[in-house]
Amino acid sequence: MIRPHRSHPLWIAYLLHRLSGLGLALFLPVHFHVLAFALNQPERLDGFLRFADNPLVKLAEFGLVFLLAVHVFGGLRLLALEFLPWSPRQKTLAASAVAAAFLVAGTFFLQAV
Amino acid sequence: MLGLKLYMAQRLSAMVMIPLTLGHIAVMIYAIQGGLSAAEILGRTKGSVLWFLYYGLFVLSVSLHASIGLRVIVHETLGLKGRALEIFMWLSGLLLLAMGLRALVAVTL
Amino acid sequence: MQEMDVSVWRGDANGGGLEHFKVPARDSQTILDVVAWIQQHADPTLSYRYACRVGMCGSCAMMVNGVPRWTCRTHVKTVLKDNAITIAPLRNLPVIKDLAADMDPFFDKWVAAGGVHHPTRTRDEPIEILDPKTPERVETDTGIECINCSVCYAACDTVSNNVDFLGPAALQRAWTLYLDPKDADPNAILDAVSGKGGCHNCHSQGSCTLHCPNGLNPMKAIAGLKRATVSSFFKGGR
Amino acid sequence: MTTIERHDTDILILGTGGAGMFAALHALQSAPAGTKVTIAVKGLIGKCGCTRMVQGGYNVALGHGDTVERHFMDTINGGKWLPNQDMAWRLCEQAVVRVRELENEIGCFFDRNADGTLHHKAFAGQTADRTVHKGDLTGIEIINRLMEQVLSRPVEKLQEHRAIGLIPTKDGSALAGVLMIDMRTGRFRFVRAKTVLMATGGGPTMYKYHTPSGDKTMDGLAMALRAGLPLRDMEMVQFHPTGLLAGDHTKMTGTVLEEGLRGAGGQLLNGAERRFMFDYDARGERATRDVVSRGIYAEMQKSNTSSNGGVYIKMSHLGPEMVRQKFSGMVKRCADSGFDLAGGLVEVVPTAHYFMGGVVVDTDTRTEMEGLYVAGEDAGGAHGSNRLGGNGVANSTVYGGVAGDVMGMDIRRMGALRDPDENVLDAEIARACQPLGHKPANIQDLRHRLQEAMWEDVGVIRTGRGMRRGIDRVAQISDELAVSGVASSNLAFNLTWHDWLNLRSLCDISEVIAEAGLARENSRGAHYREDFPEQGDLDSSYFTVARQRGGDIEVSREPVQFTIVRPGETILPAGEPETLVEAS
Ligand SMILES: Cc1cc2nc3c(=O)[nH]c(=O)nc-3n(C[C@H](O)[C@H](O)[C@H](O)COP(=O)(O)OP(=O)(O)OC[C@H]3O[C@@H](n4cnc5c(N)ncnc54)[C@H](O)[C@@H]3O)c2cc1C
Ligand code: HEM
Ligand code: SF4
Ligand code: F3S
Ligand code: FES
Repeated sequence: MIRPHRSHPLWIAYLLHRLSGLGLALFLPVHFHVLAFALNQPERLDGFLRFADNPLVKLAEFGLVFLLAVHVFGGLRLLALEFLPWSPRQKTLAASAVAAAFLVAGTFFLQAV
Repeated sequence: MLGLKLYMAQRLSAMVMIPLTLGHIAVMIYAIQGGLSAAEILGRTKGSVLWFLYYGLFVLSVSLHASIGLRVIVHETLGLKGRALEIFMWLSGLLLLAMGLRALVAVTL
Repeated sequence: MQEMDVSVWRGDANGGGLEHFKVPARDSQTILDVVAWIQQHADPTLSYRYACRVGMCGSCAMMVNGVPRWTCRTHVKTVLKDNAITIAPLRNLPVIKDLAADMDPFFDKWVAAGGVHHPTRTRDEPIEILDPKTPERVETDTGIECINCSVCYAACDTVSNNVDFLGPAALQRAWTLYLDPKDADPNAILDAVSGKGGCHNCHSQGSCTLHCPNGLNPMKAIAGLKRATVSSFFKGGR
Repeated sequence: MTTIERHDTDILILGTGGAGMFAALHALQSAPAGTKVTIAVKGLIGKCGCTRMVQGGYNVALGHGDTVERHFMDTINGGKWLPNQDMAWRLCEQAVVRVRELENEIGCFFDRNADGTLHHKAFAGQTADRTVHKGDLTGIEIINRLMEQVLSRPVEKLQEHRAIGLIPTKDGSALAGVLMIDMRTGRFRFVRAKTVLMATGGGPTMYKYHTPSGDKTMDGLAMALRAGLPLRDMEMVQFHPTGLLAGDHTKMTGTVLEEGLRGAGGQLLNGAERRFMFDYDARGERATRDVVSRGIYAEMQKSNTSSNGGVYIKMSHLGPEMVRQKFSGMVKRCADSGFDLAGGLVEVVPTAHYFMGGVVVDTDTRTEMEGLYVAGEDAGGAHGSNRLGGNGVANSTVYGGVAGDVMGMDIRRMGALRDPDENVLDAEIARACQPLGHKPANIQDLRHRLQEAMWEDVGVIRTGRGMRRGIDRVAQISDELAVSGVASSNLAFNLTWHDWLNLRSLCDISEVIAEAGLARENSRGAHYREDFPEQGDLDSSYFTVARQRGGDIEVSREPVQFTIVRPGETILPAGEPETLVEAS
């Protein structure tokens, strides 16, 4: 899929942003659905949260926060690119966005285990 | 497939969500660290106008933002266009909105 | 004499595939020279396009090992891998035959992006006194030396995915025109780039800027247009 | 096998250089509403031809105390009193209007001084700073802006349509239309028009080393020759002294290394790496184009050459950093073909650059043939024996615009479209199909041979004997071409067929260049004869006129009409300084 003309940081940043956005858009309805149990079946929510202690689920959760972090910082980068005065250091910014995403999601993960 | 208006809607909603999502992640880290149970979390959010507004704004923004985002992806990868594309965008937005509101009500009312 | 393995895409609008040639390697040799050698010595029916041969006309761009390049200014040494090269017609444009692409869509979009000057004066009036050092002019100078080679257009995946997208070069031209104090109708330009194929469809992939052989920065120009359309949205409620 | 598509229009323009595009825009302005304007071009609109390759700039008297009179006098002096003075005058006068039009209506932006006024630079051989420019890519600015204007207007576009024959009416009194090949399909198309502008831009690419773009192969002049039109100044080929030399196998060879390199102090070294220009002229490397070209050519004839058979240009003594900065475009271009201009030696050679000769026209671009107009490099007369740097693009844009205006007016008095002489049409088709019936041969080898012959025998320094030998060699190649075939299985975008047609045009015109060279028994401007090194009496200056009668080229001499100024006189007011350029 990554053809030679695409192998550069900004294109990869674009791909990451798209995949994370898509991932979030697919996950969010599920998340909403689970939260809605709080309304009529609080016990199932609790059960769910206990189920969430399972390391595998933890990893999945980490993945979601990671997606969110990637997308948010990537989005911040894009908004900066589009609305702030131009900076020639786009590659550095793209890399920083990914780094920040790792930092935040990593913190979350460390707290969770 | 994205004119100025949709673009504005998507970018503005993204800007609104920046503090909201960062705040949300922070809260979650805090909650997990404190080892809060669902009941405890709900105890704090239920009946709180502040949390209602917080997550209400998020649900509105994300429905707008994600439906436009999905519209772009669907157009560019599946080639959907014209009315079908409009319908897709509205349906996905309304679905997110409905599910989001249901969760909002459950969590904060 | 040392020979290289050169694979060349042959075909037309109905499809085609790679054909293989052995081409003698020389010291000063561009990709265009390789293509011309094949046509002159191996297969006289090979079709391609060039004019100036010095990087000014933008007629000779092709995909070289999957990357869009101006072939008259691409030295073989810079792209040769394992003694082999693959040459194909420019991406994102219809093929006419072999290596010659139909550039009409590229130019149609150039015009559609509002890329034509709206005069404020006539030939009977003196030439306007204009400070060459204003920020607008300095910015314009970084984007004006486009040779419309379509390399950026071929590099951009948004162009491949969204048929309406005007593409980097056309939008960059619109941006330079928008900045031009001599242009009578900057709002017409903003309108032209705000439609369904306009600047707002660019995802800042940056391939345009990376591959532009002249070192221009269409990504930056498009960001400029986005900003200009947004502030006019807030100011004028367009 | 020859199906031919027929097509009608009102105004047909051949070529999209400065001349063709201005003609289209002006025709739309001057013609009555509803007039159909069609543009046919060998390449893509605006992307072929030499106007796009203009680096130095555009001559116009618009500042620094310069006047149209001064520009005119420089043009006449530069052309060694051979220009048609009325054409030269109109060129200088209208350049002012055209540059204002380019800036104000077309949307070009030429470089400014700090105070916001136009910047003019000094080009060699001129007595005022008068060349406006956009960096050193002036042609791109001009053609891109013109191209946008043309593309956004209702002009019918026939791209990759190559004109191959001017087809007259049955009685021969007027032009009926133009026969072309739709290169993409390989089919013939005959386009009738009330008026036709030929602006195919000459192009002396029959020389071993040449600068013009690859699509220019003298097609226009060859068509005019066959149509029996008179061609003037055909011996006048301008050579640029410093073309890149990188071997026969690369198209980079022959391309221009800019004049500014020598101006800035670049040195020319022979094979022994010794400076030699002072052996030929007191100004050394800074002498004018023709002098430096001859110096290099003479050094080459003495075999004092570099490895590929030219000389070296050296910049490194000026400081590689400075060179990289000041000539970044040139340094990068050389680097792309593997040479280090800033720090090393680069091989150079004189290279055929511009063709002063062309169809005889009046100041309104009209020709002898009703309905045919010619402008730009295809038209002769404005430059005489030498073109000033910066007068080329001025000439094409000025006269292209004039042609558009005039065609738009003339069309009002023209009735119906004219019917072609079908015999001529058939003959032209047969001519183009000639190679399709022969056994395929290597056309490129023939082209190389032609280029060698012209370079050696009708080149920078000429002699009667050499030119006669050149004529024989060209005739030989021409004959071989006639029986050289092209594989005809697929004529769509068949470049080899077009190589054949290119070579056909080049052979035909090469012969005329040599014949006209023989007819001029003195040395003027670009034409230098070792056997007649003197310029001859200026008062009885003549220009050559060649035409084809039967199968033969006839060259006559016609006296220059000094309609505005006589040799030894000037039209500058008394007391005007000789030059306004500060000696540097
Ligand atoms: C490298 C270079 C640098 C130059 N720099 C300068 C400079 O600094 N200043 C200056 O004043 N002049 C300069 N010149 C000269 C100048 O470019 C030309 O004099 C001028 O541009 C000629 O314009 P034109 O419109 O007559 O022809 P062109 O611009 O050459 O256009 C000719 C057109 O006719 C088309 N054509 C050719 N044959 C056919 C056919 N058979 N059928 C249909 N179409 C055909 C071509 O494809 C092309 O579109 C330079 C030339 C070169 C090569
Ligand atoms: C909180 C902050 C967020 C910011 C700053 C943000 C920013 C952005 C931006 C700028 C884009 C446009 C990208 C482009 O056109 O190339 C975008 C696209 C997108 N966003 Fe977000 N976003 C955020 C949250 C979300 C959330 C929570 C979701 C999911 C539910 C989401 C889903 C999407 C989708 C699906 C796209 C389309 C992706 C594409 O076109 O490639 N975003 N986002
Ligand atoms: S911006 Fe660069 S890559 Fe794109 S057309 Fe212009 S010169 Fe070519
Ligand atoms: S590659 Fe395409 S997506 Fe935008 S930044 Fe360039 S136009
Ligand atoms: S041939 Fe003109 S840019 Fe390559």
